[in-house]
Amino acid sequence: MTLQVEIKHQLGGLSLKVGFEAAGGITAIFGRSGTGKTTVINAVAGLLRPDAGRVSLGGDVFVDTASGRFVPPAKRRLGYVFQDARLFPHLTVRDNLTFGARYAPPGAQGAGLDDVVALLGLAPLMARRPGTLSGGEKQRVAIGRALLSRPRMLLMDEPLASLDAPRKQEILPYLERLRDGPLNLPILYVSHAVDEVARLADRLVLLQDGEVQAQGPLYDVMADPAAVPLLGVREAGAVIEAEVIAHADDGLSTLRISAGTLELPGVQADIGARVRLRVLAQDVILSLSRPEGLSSVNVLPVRVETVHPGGGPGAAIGLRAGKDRVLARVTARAVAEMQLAPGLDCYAILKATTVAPGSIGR
Amino acid sequence: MTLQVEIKHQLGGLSLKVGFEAAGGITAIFGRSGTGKTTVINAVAGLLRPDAGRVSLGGDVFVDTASGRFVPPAKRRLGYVFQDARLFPHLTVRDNLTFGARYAPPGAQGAGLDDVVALLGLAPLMARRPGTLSGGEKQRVAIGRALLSRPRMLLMDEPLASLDAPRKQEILPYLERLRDGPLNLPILYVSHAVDEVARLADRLVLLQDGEVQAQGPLYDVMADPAAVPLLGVREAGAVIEAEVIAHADDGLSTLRISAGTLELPGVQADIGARVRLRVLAQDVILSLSRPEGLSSVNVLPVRVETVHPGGGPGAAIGLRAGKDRVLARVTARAVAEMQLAPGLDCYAILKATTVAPGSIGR
Amino acid sequence: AAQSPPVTVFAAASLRGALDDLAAQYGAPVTVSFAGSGTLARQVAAGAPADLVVLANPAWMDWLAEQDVSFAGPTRSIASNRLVVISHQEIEPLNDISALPVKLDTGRLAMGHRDAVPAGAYARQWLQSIDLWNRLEPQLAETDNVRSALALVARGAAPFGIVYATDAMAETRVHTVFDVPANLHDPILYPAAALSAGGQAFLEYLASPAAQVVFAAHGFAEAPE
Amino acid sequence: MTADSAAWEALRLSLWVAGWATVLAVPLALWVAWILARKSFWGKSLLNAVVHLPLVLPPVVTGYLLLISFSPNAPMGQALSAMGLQLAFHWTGAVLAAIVMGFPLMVRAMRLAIEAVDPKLEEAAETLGAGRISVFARVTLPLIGPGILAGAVMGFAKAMGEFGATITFVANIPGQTQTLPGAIWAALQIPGGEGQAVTMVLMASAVAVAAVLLSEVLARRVSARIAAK
Amino acid sequence: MTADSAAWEALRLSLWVAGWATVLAVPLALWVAWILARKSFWGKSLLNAVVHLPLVLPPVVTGYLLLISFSPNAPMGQALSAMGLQLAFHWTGAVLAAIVMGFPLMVRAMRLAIEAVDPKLEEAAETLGAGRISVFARVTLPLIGPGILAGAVMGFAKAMGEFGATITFVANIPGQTQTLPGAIWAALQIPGGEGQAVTMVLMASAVAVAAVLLSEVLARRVSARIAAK
Ligand SMILES: Nc1ncnc2c1ncn2[C@@H]1O[C@H](COP(=O)(O)OP(=O)(O)OP(=O)(O)O)[C@@H](O)[C@H]1O
Ligand SMILES: Nc1ncnc2c1ncn2[C@@H]1O[C@H](COP(=O)(O)OP(=O)(O)OP(=O)(O)O)[C@@H](O)[C@H]1O
Ligand code: MOO
Ligand SMILES: [Mg+2]
Ligand SMILES: [Mg+2]
Repeated sequence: MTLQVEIKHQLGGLSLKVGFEAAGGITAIFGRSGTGKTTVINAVAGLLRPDAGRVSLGGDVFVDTASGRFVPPAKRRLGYVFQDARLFPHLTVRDNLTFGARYAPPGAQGAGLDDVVALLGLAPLMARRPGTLSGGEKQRVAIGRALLSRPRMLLMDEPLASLDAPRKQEILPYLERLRDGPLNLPILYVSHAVDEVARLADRLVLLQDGEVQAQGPLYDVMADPAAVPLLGVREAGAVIEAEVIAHADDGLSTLRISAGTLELPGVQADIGARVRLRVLAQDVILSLSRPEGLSSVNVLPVRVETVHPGGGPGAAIGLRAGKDRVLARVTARAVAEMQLAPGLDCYAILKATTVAPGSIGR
Repeated sequence: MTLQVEIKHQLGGLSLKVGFEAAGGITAIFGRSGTGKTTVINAVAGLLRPDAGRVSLGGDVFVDTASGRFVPPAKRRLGYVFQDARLFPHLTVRDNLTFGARYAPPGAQGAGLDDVVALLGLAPLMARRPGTLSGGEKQRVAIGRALLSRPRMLLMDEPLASLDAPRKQEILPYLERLRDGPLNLPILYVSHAVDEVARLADRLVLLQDGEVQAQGPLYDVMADPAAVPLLGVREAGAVIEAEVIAHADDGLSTLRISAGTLELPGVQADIGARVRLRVLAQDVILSLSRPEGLSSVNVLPVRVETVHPGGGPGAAIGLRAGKDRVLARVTARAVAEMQLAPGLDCYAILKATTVAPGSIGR
Repeated sequence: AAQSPPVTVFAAASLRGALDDLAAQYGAPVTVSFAGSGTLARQVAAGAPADLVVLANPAWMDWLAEQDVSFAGPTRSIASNRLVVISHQEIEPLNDISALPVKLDTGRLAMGHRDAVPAGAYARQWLQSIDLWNRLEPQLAETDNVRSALALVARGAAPFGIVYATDAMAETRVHTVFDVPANLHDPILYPAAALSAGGQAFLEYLASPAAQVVFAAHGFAEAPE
Repeated sequence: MTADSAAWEALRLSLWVAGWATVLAVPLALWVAWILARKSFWGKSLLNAVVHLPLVLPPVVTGYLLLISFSPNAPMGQALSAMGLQLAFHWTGAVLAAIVMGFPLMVRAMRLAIEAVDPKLEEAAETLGAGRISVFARVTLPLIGPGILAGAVMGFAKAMGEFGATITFVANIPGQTQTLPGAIWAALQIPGGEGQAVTMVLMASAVAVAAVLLSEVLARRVSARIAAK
Repeated sequence: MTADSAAWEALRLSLWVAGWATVLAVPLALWVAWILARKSFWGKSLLNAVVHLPLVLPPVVTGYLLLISFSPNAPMGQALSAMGLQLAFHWTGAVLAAIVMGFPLMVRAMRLAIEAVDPKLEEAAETLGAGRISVFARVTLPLIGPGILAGAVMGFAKAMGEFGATITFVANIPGQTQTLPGAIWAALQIPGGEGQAVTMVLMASAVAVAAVLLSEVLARRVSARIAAK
């Protein structure tokens, strides 16, 4: 099911002019504060009528200003997790959660109440009303409410912003399961947390001043040095695909990538499964010789493809590792000392523990 | 100026029983959703009358249930940045910002309007009303409003949750300057982002189910293996103090720590200044021999002090580097292969680029 | 009475018309505050700035005389009135009033409230005396003053009504179909009392033959001494 | 009929009339309030002014206008009469008068409540699949509960106290259309009738106090549920 | 005085009385509304019921009670008179009657508005250093602007239409205490006086329409500023 968005809208001083596609999986919208992310989502949800343009999901045209078509929000069946929770103050948590269930068509598939309550830790809150919930509790109820309306697509506007890290670590895999499970629920996801986006998203849409700056598969956009200012220096890094080939007793798993094997802890996938690894540029060390006696067990032979000096003292090194592309961030001095240049063969050391469980997906 | 909090309060099912001190600098309150963080701040601000206890700042007793004393919020002069922005909908951004100025005593020191507007990027919004602001814009105005009331202390409840990374990178140094500048403004700071807390906080108070689980200087609490579940595996790591001794032309600076020197990019401090470095446990690689030919230029001789197996396949290794303590996270297999045990001398490789500018403070 | 001082008169509403004309003819400015008799009596008792009070109900004047009010002279009735039965449609006068219920059919008989409005109280006395009360009571439309009853008939909301002869005379849209014999109810009198010399002067003017001509023109009769 | 039983009879009728007026007017007032709060259309200002009119005009005039419209010989009155609904000189007309006179109060209270509802909550309900009617029934309506209650109690109180329009439209016939205000007024028109009037004023006051108390209790229950938003 | 000039005179007096009543009642009603919305104290229910009482009682009774309390020979009336304030049979009394009769309407509108204000905003103002009065003046008051306006327009409209209490308390003296409703009623006392009454009804209606329109324009300006919260 593909979401196609092509809209123009004038909002105060902001001229929004956005076109993108979100086919299956999770499409992240990323951009600075006030850049138009919520406005775009509102247009998809039907809470905003764009001045001009077209929005469609699968075969259904939601908006087409050319033909005057406009499907009201209630008919779109999109589960919207708002930036502000917007819980119904007069209803208990339970009634908030089940509010949308009755409007779903009889056959609609979707999450079950018990699962969602367990996932979000809402059991002790069910009889309470939103007025007394804490910030994070409200946000969790809002997520649950959207999930339980059995939508055809999820729109999530900074859904995890006020949640603690452990709770995020519980919710993220669930969203991955929604994306990958039988429902194959497409998700449009706004977040300022690059690690969330990098972990979850299949596609990335970078917005700036109401316009799309870059869009495409996560790999490409994340590795695009031009995106670094928006993503943040610490967060840039490549994503590579791997196949799980063995689980050892000590908890380490062996994964095959095109350039060799890696030993990683905490891999939950079955043997034979293909998983996604995120390798932060700053977690890659380059060495001219194969290093010995290191605690790090993951060493890959790589070839330098590009050397992209950053604005400051660092440089982004584009590496080819087998068929995959890896990004390394090193100091300019190291570039000079190691004479890093396109074509140079060297070794990339990936620390085993840098690839946290959270950054493995699909 | 020391904030002393000692309160008991029953809130629905939650029995809050909290005692802590926040002397100068930034005290972070950290804990899972619904654990009582906002409630504690409300008690400090005077928006909640605790069932029992005492709250004082410097010599001023705000609350003392024993003597029946209760100073109303308006008299406490605490700048509160609320979890929900709570802007005044009928006032322009400018009038929101300047709302509190007139209540400060004539001589009160504090931030100037122009500085705050520039810092928070509010110039284009000054004539707008909150109704049309984006989520992040609201939050920025809320921060500015609290700063401009010239408070004696700042209370910040997840102030940066919905801000983009570049904006955070602008605001964080400002908060550091407030903490360190002539005002020496104490800040009570709630955040779920460990990197923010680790960067900013001088003290950490870990809350769980309404009670203080651990508290103390950031170093100690952050390196406490027991805190790892709350902080998140990826975020644990030590903090060490360093002195800036040279800035090279290529942007790298040389810093002295008790165990030797480090070369780091992007250090803003003057020569001779003492700065604070955050070294993530996962960014430390251990090697039995001094490594050669690495892109990483920072290698420190260390001695293993403790080996603390984690819940999963990893282990936390406490290291002594000169007078400092460093934490390394390695796989259990590496522990076995390298025969890591207390007393072992080895080398710690710190990647130059892992210590990002943002994690240097004071 | 060329040099008389201005006067304020508190007068019963059913005197409107006649009193307006008389005020215009008087040699000094006359301001009239019209209201129901009960209201007037209470206001005067409460110290209203009235020079003269004219009520449509001797009972209220008796009540007023017992209050702590000092009159400038004796009370006297300045006019009297008669009851008539009126109809909306122009029909033959009813020679036999016992035909009224039949003529009324399912319609309403408009009259002042049986207790609260003097005209209503007189009408009830009369209807009781001729044994029609019980028959007609369910079909009454009792109003807050006699002019409202008149208006009901004038608009046709009620086919018949019992009002003062003065009202019937002033309203062209009603027809008098029966004159109520004056001996079948208490005498209908308008007692007046002055509260100041100016009021007394105007009262004397009202009792004068010149004024009585105006009263007569509005259908009032002279009050018996 | 003794004076006392007349008072009780008037009280009974007043309660009956006020009850019916409240029950009938609430949905209508809610609808008008909703339109005024949420819609914009040509003639909205006019509608608004018309709703306020019974407040500005002396009650007698309103009663008189009702009489002209619904008297047995007016076309509308005849049409309704043919349908079995008699208004003029009937308690049903007293209900109509009470509705008309209380309408501005009810509409205003409800409108203020509707305007205080955050439309973002209604939007949220829409995204969850709720159509207009569901949104109104499940979100708007419960949120404006206190306003509806306030409107209802104002309407009820006004219906209990309405005198001028009622007496003009349905007259003041003991046992048929004499409500408590009519009876009180009548008592005051008789010298020495104050004693009886005082009794009835106390009755009316007791009803008012009871209604207000009840509405406060209900409102507190409703808003305690919503609590601090 | 011709019938026409009497009508204009009554209109002028009505506007004068209603204007004063509105101006004087707004602050008082606001205060009572605030107390009812925000405070809890012994006797609150009683206060609430008393505020509603003029709605429940026939206006004549309210007027009569005013007359008893403030008549020239009642102690309170004498005290006020000594201070130079005459109420009974004066336009000032008409103002008082209009205030009393319109009070429940004003209080209710303002109270609903106050109850809709999020106390969290007031808390925020407190943390910024604003004391109680500042919080009220700079946060609460602007936020309840539309409610105050609604209350004021209701009070004004009621003051324009008040008849029963006014005629009972201050009589119906042309040029002195005869407001538009009194003049309309007086006109209806002349057989065939409807024509003159109609003129005055149209006058009153025009004022009502103008007041309502004005208040809507003002309210729109106020709430456009606040916009979607
Ligand atoms: N009036 C109340 N009645 C019952 N429970 C309440 C009430 N107010 C707050 N609570 C509960 O008290 C707990 C603490 O709330 P608090 O807002 O302090 O949490 P928090 O630590 O700030 O959480 P978060 O990170 O989600 O904002 C929550 O579980 C909340 O549901
Ligand atoms: N009604 C309006 N009038 C004028 N400007 C508006 C209006 N509504 C929104 N804007 C502006 O449009 C811009 C886009 O807003 P939007 O809410 O889409 O931003 P966002 O990308 O979601 O930001 P954030 O990350 O802070 O939530 C903002 O600068 C906002 O101030
Ligand atoms: O003037 Mo009256 O009191 O209606 O008979
Ligand atoms: Mg947004
Ligand atoms: Mg909180």
